[in-house]
Amino acid sequence: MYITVSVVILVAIAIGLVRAFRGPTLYDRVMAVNMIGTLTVLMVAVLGFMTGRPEFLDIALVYVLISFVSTIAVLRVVNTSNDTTEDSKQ
Amino acid sequence: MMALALDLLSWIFLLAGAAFLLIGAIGVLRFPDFYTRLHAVSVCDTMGAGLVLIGLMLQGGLSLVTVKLLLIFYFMMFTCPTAVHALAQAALQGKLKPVVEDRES
Amino acid sequence: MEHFIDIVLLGLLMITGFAIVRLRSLLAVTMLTSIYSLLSAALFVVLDAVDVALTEAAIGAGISTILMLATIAQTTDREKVPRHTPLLPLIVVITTGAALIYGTLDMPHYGDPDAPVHRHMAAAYLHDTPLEIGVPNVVTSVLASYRGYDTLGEVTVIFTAGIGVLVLLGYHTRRQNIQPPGIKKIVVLRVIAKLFLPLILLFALYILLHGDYGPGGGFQAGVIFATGFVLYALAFGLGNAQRLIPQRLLHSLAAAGVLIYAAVGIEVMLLGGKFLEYRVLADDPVTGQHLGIMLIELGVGITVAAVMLIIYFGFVSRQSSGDS
Amino acid sequence: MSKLRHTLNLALFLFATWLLLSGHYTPLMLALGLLSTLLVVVLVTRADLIDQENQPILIKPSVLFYWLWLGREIYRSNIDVAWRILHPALPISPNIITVHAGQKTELGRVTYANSITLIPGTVTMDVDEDTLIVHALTQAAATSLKNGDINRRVCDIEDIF
Repeated sequence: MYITVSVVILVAIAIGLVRAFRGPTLYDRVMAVNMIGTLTVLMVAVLGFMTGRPEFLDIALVYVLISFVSTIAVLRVVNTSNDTTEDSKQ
Repeated sequence: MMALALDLLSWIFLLAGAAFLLIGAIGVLRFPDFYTRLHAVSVCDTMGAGLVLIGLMLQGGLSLVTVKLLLIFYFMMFTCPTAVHALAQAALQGKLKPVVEDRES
Repeated sequence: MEHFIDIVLLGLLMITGFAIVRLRSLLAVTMLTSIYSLLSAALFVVLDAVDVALTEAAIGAGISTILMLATIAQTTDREKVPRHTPLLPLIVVITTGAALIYGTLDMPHYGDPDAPVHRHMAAAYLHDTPLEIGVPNVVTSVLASYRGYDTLGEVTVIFTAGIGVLVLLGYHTRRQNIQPPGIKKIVVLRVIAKLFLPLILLFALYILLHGDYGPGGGFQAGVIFATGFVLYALAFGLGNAQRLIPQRLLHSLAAAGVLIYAAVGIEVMLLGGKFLEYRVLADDPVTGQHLGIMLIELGVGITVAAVMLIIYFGFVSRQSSGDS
Repeated sequence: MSKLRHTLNLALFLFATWLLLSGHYTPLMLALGLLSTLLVVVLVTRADLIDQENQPILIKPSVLFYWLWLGREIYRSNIDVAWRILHPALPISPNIITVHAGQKTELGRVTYANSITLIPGTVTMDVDEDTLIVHALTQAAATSLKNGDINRRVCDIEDIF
């Protein structure tokens, strides 16, 4: 059963990857990273239960905090560099 | 008997959560512009994550594991909207024009 | 069934790798690198390498993304299109790859219980750790005690990297202005950062001190600690962050961590043991090991946190002074 | 005086978090936990971040009621948005509205803004003093937000922050 949930999460991650590749704007990619971050947190938590090792939850906690800070950091940098809709020109 | 019911309930939560995660991901793929996609991310962050975590809490029972899951849940309810808001704000300042329609469904 | 997850994750990693090669916008590439880190961390979790997964989460998805972006902000965000033909590099890469794959043919299969490493090294570590060190997390005992020299070397490498960045980027002691423009606009971030800064710092200390029991230790804790201050700098401005932790203090802390580590080794020698042989630190060898590991983890944590912040401040303060 | 109380509150909250995280209650670990709490409190005080806003606001009963109410709202709008995502015709009508935030404190306004973002179908795009710019997925979501139900409820719990 945990397997089913992890496989669904993997599918969702794959869909998120498609959005990250396609763009079209940089913000879409940051959004995809953010979503994949959430999905990874859940994946790690589910895997921890699947293998019966609850200390995995520490990793999930770290992910929540770290991925938040890096999303914020990305946005601050992106808005100081002016070329934000990079790929629409290609 | 009680344990079985609890188990069943937790599986329902887990599967429903997984379904919402998938729906959110599909929304991120389908929606037409960046701002509308943010709503799909919200679906993932709130309902998907919430239900999966509640399902796991039911499995964990009354233990420190459940407390940690609660902490993850609590953190997510603060960080996820902040990140989504920061994304929208950054895109707005970056002069990304939202698609606005007046067509009522 | 776990193999299935392995394979899917590896496949996703490969696709991400190809996309990174194809894209020319460096900001987009950084985003994909971050996804790559998240995926590989999930893979490490599946493989039961919890400590590595934690490191990958803290460093790959967190601080290195931030540092790469800081670099891009100062240089350019477009990759130069190479003018030479890619044929020669391609041949070199394919030959090397083929040689490496040929090399793996002689190695034991994945998960083979008869592989030499499982029969000798791993067995010895697993058997001896409870007797000699008394720490539930074997990874910590291996890193901090059995291979303490290695770890000392790694900390020195990080320290050297910090010094290298200081030398290259110059020695900025000029104060940034305390109130950056546009601070009114980020009220949400400011309030949430205020709520989370204490929690992130506490969590870093928890990871540092519980390395004996679960995943964690000095490296990860140092990075998480530094991330907390990065959040503070993002929400309240660089000037405030540098007021909170002055540059001079950071420089001393970076050195202090390495010194603590080495001092433990020398103290042990003065007590009659060999370098980094912690068991003589206390009357009971197991307590001695425990104490030694805790002290050197503390040293590692201090150095890593300080160096990460030195690098971050180095990059970002240069950027904002270039703007004015 | 009240600053001291806030500091003590924060320290208690942090130490409780440590105990819940740790799970190892040996004297050594407890002592280290106290030391860590102390270090964090010193750092946070140095950063001048101690005020009523980093109190553990979750524990008070009326806040808990607000969370439950918000949870129900989140559940409802999730069903709605999920239905729209799966609908072949994609029945959405995105629009942007501005709403007034009636809260007096920054924390109240941020609670309001984040509650709006948490509910799928509405995302706070910008907070400018007491005006919020909100992106709504549908006209219906925009209308229900304009009714000001959330605004009123956040104002109600704001008094006890």
